Amino acid sequence: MMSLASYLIISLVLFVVGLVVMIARKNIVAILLGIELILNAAALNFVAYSRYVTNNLDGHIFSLFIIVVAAAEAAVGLAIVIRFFQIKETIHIDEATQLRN
Amino acid sequence: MNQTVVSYLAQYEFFDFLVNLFGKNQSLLSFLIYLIFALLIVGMCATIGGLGTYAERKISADIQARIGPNRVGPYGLLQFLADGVKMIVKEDVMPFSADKMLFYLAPILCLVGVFATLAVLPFAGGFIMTDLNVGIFYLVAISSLVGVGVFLGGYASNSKWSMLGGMRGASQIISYEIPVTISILAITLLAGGMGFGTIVGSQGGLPHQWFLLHNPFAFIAFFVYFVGALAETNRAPFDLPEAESELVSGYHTEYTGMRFGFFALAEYIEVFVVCGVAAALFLGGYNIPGLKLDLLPLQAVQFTVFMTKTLALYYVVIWVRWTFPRLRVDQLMSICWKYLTPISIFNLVGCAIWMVAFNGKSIADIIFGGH
Amino acid sequence: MFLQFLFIASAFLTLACTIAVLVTKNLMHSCVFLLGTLIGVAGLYATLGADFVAVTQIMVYMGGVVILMLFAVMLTGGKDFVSRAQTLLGLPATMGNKWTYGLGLLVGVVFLLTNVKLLSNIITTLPTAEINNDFPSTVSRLGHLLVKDHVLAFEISSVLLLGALVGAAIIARPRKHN
Amino acid sequence: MLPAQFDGLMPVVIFMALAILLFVGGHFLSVLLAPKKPSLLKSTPYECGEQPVGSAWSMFNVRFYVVGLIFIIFDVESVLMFPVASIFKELNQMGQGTYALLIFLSFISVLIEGIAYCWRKGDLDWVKSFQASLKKETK
Repeated sequence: MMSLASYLIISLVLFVVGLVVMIARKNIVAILLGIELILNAAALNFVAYSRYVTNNLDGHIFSLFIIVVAAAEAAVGLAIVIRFFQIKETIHIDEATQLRN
Repeated sequence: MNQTVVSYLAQYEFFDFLVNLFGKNQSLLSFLIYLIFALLIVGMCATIGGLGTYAERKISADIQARIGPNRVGPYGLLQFLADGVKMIVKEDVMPFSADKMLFYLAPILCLVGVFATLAVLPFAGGFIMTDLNVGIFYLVAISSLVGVGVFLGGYASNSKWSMLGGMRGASQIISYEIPVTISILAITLLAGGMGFGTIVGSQGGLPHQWFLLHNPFAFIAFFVYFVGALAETNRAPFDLPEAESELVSGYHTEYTGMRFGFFALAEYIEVFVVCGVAAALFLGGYNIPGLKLDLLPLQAVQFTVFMTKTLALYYVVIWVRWTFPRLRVDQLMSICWKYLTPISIFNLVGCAIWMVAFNGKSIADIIFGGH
Repeated sequence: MFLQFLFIASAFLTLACTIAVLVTKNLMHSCVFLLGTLIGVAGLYATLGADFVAVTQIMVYMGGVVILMLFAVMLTGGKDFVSRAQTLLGLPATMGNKWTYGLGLLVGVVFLLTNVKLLSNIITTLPTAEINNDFPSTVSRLGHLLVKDHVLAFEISSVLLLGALVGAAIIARPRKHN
Repeated sequence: MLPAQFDGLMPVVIFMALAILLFVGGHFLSVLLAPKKPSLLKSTPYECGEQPVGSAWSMFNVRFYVVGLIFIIFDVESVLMFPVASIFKELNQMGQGTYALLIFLSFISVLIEGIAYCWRKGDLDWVKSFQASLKKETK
């Protein structure tokens, strides 16, 4: 039961749900939430492959940096969301139509 | 991968007898041993948490020249049991506008975050539940669940006081995590590992072998850690999230009965854990002066040594609470970001340079020519 | 034995919370379910023997990203726009009705089966490593990799974080109302 | 005769389960023993005896977010420093201490730059940053 395939299936579910959340939700915070799910799916894949296929730690390093980049991305993305809310008083994604006010 | 209670007991002959008793089913046996020890530790910590409330009231009474609780049991010792019974038989009230799911979830998150840290606390050489090789890092990471619990507790009540307390609590807990983590990083640097076994094992029983007196930077790091840990557990003088003079009771304003009790229990156990970590990281942990053996009869002595250090720090925490006035929010944030964080980074750099310059020797080694 | 239990529990937590993230309408609840998903993924890392990555996941995501997201939901009012018009699974009505979803599901299943049929040969003949369950410590090996092989990534990541800090602080800084 | 090595993670799970069980048990006891007489007045959010005005889920201040932002960056940096710190002693004994120190210091110096920037721009001030920026603009 614990094999590469089961990890890949879990990762697939994470990825698909993340994608659907990104497409279906109109709230920018929810879209960032979907991005986090997708990044987790990728990191899980890296670690699973590094255990079952390559048997070295490069996959671990890669998922470590994925987590780092995800944190930086969340920080900047949520800062943009908050600034957007201060200007537009909403965080509906369809309201974001202008590059500058 | 790591030493545990089970692998420690497995050195001795009676373990084979137990294994035979369970028909070679080692998984079940180790599960049972872990469960027994976990229940033991939880019971002990709950008692310490309960006695902590009693000690808090007695010591505060002493400081303020009062008598304190003295009705229930001899010297009021059973006061905490009476309080517990009272908590259970109180009516649970939930605000009608509360977020019900999160209202239930918040105390659970606090409890889980605190209890999970108990798994790596080194009570004695063999009596550490599991000596994970990421021990101290795991402890710091899992205790950040408490911050989420505090925030959700404040949010879910849908009361203004709770919301303000929860926001303040979460931002305070996460802010003070930085100086604490960086101080711990300095100790990791000195010990050459993150497991509690490694960290405690590279110290000795006598004060000059502790990391506290290893070098001047580690000495400062202890105080940075202790102040940061006080703030992380929301203790006075950093108890702004539950400041009764401005926020009624902070994030647990709307919590009554047993759910409030769990918040309080989590807080008191967290203070104990924080003191235990300080004792293990800086004060030599369970090491007995002059002895480096790890025998079964010595475990009780080691346990006593560890608990003495921890409870002494616990006393200091209570003493600090009733001595200093509460800070303002802006003072709180400037202490964290303008004093503790730069000092802790300075300590880290200092420790790294010390390691290279003196080849990892402590002050005592340099003066008395050890190693 | 315990490994399998941990795997099943983590996988169940991950999948259940992921689905909950998708179907919950309340954004605050979505964030809390995301927390559950992340804890589950940390458990999966632990079953893969990646102890340091698991704890990093807990530390950065649980202590950092989720709290930041909860703050952001608070700061922006926590409204979710899904509830306006929606069909099954909480998806917006503009995405289609149940026939579209049914057709999509059918296509997906056929596609999946075809792929499994095609790829099963490749997966089963993948060069698999020796699997043993003794899980040596990864911390010191990771440290050596970070200091030697991946030292450039290590240093550049600090510059990335500095850039993120400066940029986000400029964007989010409270300023005078115009 | 050692048990399987992986069981080292078992106590963590046991403690988490115990925490949840304790909550459920305590709650069950409380349901069993505590009185249950709900009334509208009791379940009103406490606002010093006044009628609560509006929902509490609307108050916010961007500074909380800025603090969280600085926190997460520092958190990630300290996470990356942990594996390097834990092999620092080993490298030092292997005679590569200077190299390790160089890498460590160049990593930390970027961290110091970050905190210096935030300090200079007033992001670390809780109250004064808005007033300071106002003062700057009036000058």
